[in-house]
Amino acid sequence: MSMEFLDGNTILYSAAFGLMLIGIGGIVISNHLMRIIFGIALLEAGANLLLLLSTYHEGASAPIIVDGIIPAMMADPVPQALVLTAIVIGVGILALALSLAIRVQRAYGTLDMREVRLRLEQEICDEAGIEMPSSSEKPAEVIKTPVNSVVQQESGS
Amino acid sequence: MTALDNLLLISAVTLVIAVLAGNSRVGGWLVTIMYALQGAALMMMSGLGYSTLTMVQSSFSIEVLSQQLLWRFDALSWFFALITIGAGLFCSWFASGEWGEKYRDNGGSLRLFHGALALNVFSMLVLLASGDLLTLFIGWELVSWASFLIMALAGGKAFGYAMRYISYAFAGAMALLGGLLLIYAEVGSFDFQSLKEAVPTMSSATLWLLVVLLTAGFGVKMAILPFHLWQAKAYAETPGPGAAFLGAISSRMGLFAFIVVIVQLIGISRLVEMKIPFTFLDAQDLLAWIAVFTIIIPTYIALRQHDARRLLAWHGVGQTGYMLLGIVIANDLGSAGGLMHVFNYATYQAMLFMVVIAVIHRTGTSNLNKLGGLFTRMPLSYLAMLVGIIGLAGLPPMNGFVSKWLIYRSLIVDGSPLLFLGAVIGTLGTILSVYKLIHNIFLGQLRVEHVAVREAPLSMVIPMMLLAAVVFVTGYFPGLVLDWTSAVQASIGIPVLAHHLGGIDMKGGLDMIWIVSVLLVGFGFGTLVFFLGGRSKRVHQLDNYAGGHFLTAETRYHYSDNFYPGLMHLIGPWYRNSFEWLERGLISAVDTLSTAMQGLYRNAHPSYLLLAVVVFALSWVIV
Amino acid sequence: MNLLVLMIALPLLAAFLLSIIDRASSFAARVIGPLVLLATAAIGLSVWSQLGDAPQAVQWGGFQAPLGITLYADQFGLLFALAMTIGTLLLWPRSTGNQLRSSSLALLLAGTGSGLALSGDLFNIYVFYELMTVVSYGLIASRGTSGSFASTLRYLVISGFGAALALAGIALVYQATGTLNLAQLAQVAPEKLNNLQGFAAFVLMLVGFGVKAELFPVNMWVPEVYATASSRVSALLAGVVSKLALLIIMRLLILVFHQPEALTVLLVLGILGVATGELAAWRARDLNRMLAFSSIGQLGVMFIALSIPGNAGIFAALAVAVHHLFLKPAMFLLAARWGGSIRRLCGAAKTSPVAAGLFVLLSLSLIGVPPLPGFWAKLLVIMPLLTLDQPLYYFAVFIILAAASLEANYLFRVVMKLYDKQPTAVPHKAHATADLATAVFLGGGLIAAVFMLVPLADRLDSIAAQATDVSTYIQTVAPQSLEGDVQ
Amino acid sequence: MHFFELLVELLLMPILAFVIGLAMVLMMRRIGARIQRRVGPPVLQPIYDIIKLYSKETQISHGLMHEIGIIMAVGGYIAAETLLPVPGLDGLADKGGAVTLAYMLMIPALGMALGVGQCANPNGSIGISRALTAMLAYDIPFILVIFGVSYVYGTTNLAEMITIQQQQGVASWGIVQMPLLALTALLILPAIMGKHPFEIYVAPAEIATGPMVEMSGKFMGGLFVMQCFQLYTAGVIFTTLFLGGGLYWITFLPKIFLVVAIPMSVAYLFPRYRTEDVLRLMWKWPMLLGLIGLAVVMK
Repeated sequence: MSMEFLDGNTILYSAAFGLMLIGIGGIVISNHLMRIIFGIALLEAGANLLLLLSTYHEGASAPIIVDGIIPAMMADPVPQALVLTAIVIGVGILALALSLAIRVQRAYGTLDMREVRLRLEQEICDEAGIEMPSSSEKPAEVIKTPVNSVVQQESGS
Repeated sequence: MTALDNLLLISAVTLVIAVLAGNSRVGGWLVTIMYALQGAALMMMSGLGYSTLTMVQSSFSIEVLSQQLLWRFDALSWFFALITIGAGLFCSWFASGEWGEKYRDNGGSLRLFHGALALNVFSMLVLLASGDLLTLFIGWELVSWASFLIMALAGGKAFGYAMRYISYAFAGAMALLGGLLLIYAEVGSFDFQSLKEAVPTMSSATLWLLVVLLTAGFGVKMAILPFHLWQAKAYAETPGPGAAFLGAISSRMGLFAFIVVIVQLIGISRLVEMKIPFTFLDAQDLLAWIAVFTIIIPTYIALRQHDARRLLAWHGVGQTGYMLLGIVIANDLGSAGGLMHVFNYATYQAMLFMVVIAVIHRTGTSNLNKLGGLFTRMPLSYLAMLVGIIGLAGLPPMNGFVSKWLIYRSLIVDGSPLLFLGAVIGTLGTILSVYKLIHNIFLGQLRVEHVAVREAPLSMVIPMMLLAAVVFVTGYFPGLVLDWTSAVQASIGIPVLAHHLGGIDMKGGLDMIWIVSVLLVGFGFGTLVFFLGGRSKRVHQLDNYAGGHFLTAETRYHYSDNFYPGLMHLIGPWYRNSFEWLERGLISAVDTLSTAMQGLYRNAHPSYLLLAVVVFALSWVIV
Repeated sequence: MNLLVLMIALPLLAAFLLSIIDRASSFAARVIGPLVLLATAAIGLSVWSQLGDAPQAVQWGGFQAPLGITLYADQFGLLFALAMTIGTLLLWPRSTGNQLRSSSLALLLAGTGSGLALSGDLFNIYVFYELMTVVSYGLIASRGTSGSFASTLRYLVISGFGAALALAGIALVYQATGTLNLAQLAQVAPEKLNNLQGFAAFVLMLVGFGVKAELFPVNMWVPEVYATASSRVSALLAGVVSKLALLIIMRLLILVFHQPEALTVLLVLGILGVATGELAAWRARDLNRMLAFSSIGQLGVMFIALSIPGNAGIFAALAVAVHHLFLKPAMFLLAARWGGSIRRLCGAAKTSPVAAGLFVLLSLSLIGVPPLPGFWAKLLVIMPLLTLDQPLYYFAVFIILAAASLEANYLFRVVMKLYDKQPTAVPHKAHATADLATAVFLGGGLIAAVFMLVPLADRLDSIAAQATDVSTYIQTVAPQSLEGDVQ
Repeated sequence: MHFFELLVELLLMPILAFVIGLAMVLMMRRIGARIQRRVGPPVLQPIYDIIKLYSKETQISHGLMHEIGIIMAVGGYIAAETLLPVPGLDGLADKGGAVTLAYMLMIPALGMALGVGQCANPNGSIGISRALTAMLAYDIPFILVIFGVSYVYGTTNLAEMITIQQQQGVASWGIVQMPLLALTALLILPAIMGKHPFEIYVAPAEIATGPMVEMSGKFMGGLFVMQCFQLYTAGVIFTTLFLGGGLYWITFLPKIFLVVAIPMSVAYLFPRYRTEDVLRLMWKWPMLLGLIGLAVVMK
């Protein structure tokens, strides 16, 4: 066990998980939308790598039967096909994300996720005709009144 | 078609008629006649009320989720159904005349009113007919939402109160559902009989959980402490006779279900075995104490009300305590008293509400500080109210006395002085409060603006007078009602009270025929003594002096506001609204949690950081 | 059984051909979408009627089971495929802008949804799921407001995160078993996936697919999206699409993952979903977000139901899901004109009495008032929970019941507003006829269900039984044992 | 025939009560006078008073309820007396026990209250408000006493209580068996009788005699008659509960007069209590005594 932990497999798995970890880190920690989108891309890359690794054998040959000779160790073709599909989808989504980011940048003039969230909240609230729920200056009104008066209070104001 | 099918069918037809024709002039009368027909259909089963018949099945039954849903009537259902239909009949009658026209002219929908009333009666009958725990719950919910409907009819303020009601009621219903499903999980069936058989083998912990859940569920409807806050306001704001109906019977459905499940199936004797650790109390004592506090606290809240409807509604909450107390004591006297009180209370509470609504109809207010001296203007209404308050206060010769006497007597037999004391404190508070009620409305100074007030129309007076007759006659001959309660006692398996037409034959018994007769004769002699004296000169109602000054009609000298200053001086500070605080605290807790949850949903990042780390760490470890 | 393939291919094909048809005749382009869906639905129904008790499998692309693309149709999957098709038909998006794009997106949604429901292969599920996600991005953004773009982007971030996790989960499964065919997985799962790795794969896939099913920690997009998307799209997403994601999780639970820990995870996340969703809804000030939060709660109940081992759990979840399938879209349709502050709804019942009445009915069913179907669905969830006799399950029951009381409170606050007589400044708009008609149709379905409770329950039970029948699944897809083929 | 005998009893009991009540009123006045170092009224004064009141020229009636109120007040007591067993006359004692009696006694009070209310004099209403508050004050300890006694004798039937006490001698008398409860009853007796120092509800200087403010002529006369019954009833109840009742009038009469006289003489020494002080007092000492007494007897 102790010797095995530095073999190729481990390193590759570490790379896959590392990529995913970095991706998740990017999504979670950063606030800039571009970084978040890149985070997703990294995460997907990691997941794809993991899928590839799932049947990876060192030194296996391509799964092509040439002249009826079946190689001793063939790489499993299925994950490779799958990864291809996944990459295609991933790229599509990435493109979509970027185009959306452009739209958002045009609308809100920012790509900061916090800012976007606030503006979005503001927009929803404005459309609904209600106040932003969490402004720190104004304590919630409902707390002071019992259930039944919530109805009245809303109609009263 | 069994008799029960007929009854339910007629009730459903009543509902249809009410919805279709409720708005027309004859619609109300038609519906009233339909209630009378329901009463007749009920009388076809009157064997239930006299123990000559044990059960009437409905031929209608369905199977859902491999549960056979059954509906049937037994003596208990019959007894409650009698009150329900009676209340429906009188309230509908009351509503059909001038009251309805005025209601419609003021923009109310009479169709909706009659519909809601008929729906209430129908759903109550369905609940009363429930033959297993699942149908019980279905009926329960129907009743809850039906009363929600009638409470919300008035709109405006009533919406808020109805909302509060449904918040309580639905939470209660959920507790009830939890309890019933717990029973299902334990017993494997919703059947009454299998629950009864399984109770002896249930563990104490399970039983405690069950009793707590079920009592909370039923208790919300009964408005026992600490769930009493919703009732008075919601009932008081219900339009007109709807308040009388709800006040008379609606929350009694909670008592019905309580009797069915806790008394009949689980059994009070089982409750006695359930001791509360570190105290001398058991579950029965706990319930009895809840009942006593339900008597005292709402009664003294009623004492402080300025609105006649609120005052009555709060007394309604308090009177529930007597019923529960009697039934929880569960000896022959107590349970008979509790059951009889259901009937008695319904009669005088409906009547009292009707009087107050008649007063509102004529004067436009039920504010006790804005009325007075109406005795000369509405003497029949006054008479009804007098009969009603004597009943409500539990004084002879009205029927309220008999049921309360039975409950007191049961407590003496049971040897529970403190419960007895609590019950009496409630009665005394009631006397104070009802005197204030009748004094502020009918006695004292007549207001100038009420000089032209006339007696309520016949459509209102006749139901009142009939109910007054019932209150008096069943006080004179309590045996009439005790026959029914005995049948109920027999059917739910508690000791049957030996009685005769006049009352109870036992050591230290009661014979109302003698008591009332002697009282009437005493009054006769009193009259004789009175007219021995010289002729008195009748002065005008407004011809008054105080402190040597002539009081003009414009001067407001009616002693009405803060009627018991001495008492309030002492006990005023005890009104702390603790339960209101509790309710508000609960709401703010939910509100704070809710705000927190919204915050959680707005700030997505931190939460899935956590998740991602966990998931990731997990998969790392594995691979 | 190429009919089955047609169910997926037809809408997809139509979606791609739509722009070409549009050049020829814009009218044809407008009617062709619904017609295709109608045809698809008819196909689905005919398949359903042929199906009976025997599920059917189709190998697409000429390869045999483990290699080819497997479609598996039992009543369970078909039910959801039909729900997808008919749901899309009923909630056909009406865009103010580019109707053509919306139409093709809707067709794509129906196609990919049906594909998702009928797939018998983990990777196809992943592909269809991703496609469906992309389509739903398009649908949400099709409203064209800046808010809808922003919320789509935020949705995309969470969804992308989830998809990657699901992919990682699939990788773990493949690594352990060497196959992604559900039938094969069902065969080998007990020995190869009944371990920590299997559990990790399950959690990853649960979180991944849970994004659409509004599973607790990955449902932060729900309120924003439902508040910014058009109400029909919200109705589709909340009502139908979420159920498809749920279907996948059910399939995985039935066929592949049997760890007791998996059930615990579902239970805990379900409880959290119910608690957070319903609590958040309690304070919502606008109808759209209130409904959004409440649908989080409802889906939480489904997850709790799924955590019940055995047939009962699937049956219960199915019942709740079908109930929600009828109810939530109708509510969102009603919210179309009633969006915005609840305060503004004062007296709306006068303008649209039918809609208000319907809202009351739907609310009653949602909170579970007997004898409406919602009550029986809830009963199906709670009854088995209590027989399990474990503290956490008791707690779940408590949460469900408490949540129902909260629901009653906030929904009836809205109802009270609707019937309030106080006048408002803004006059109320009556509902669009199509919206109202659809909502009435769905509400009518609920009422009809009251009268057909018994046959309905029996049918759902048999569907659940068929779904949980693992051996039939294996035999239908691959009659011969596949032990040797697995590497 | 029993029925006929009973009828005679029922007639006789209120008349006896009235006569004894008159004597008690006289005694009260005499005691009061002696304490204040006056001579006091002559023996027949109460009768003169009643005759005078009933034959007055000015008799103002404020309406029907005013009159009915007086009738209820007198009639209620007439009826209540038949429930009180006295030597040789059991009346209706077996038809309704102590609890019934306690509630029967509220009927005259209610009648008076209604009558006063109809007079529409604020002073009258204030008086009633105070009287009802006082009732709330003394009835709570009173009910404790009734409970304790009923519990000890195992019956609420007053006649049976007398029988038990008579048969088992002085040692079985209530006052011996439950001295604390007897003391409680003694403490609240003046309040039950509406006498000094618990008569804030009539307070002549303050509210012009309160409930009596509008009572003239036979109305006042009715209240006078009621007072006679009131004193008698209080005396008999206490005697029945604690002093063994009486088999013969010769032993019975001294007891009831003593019962009325003792608290009266002591009470005259105290100034009037305000309403809230009545409550405070009644809910403190008599309650405490009563509860301890109950705890002792129920042990």
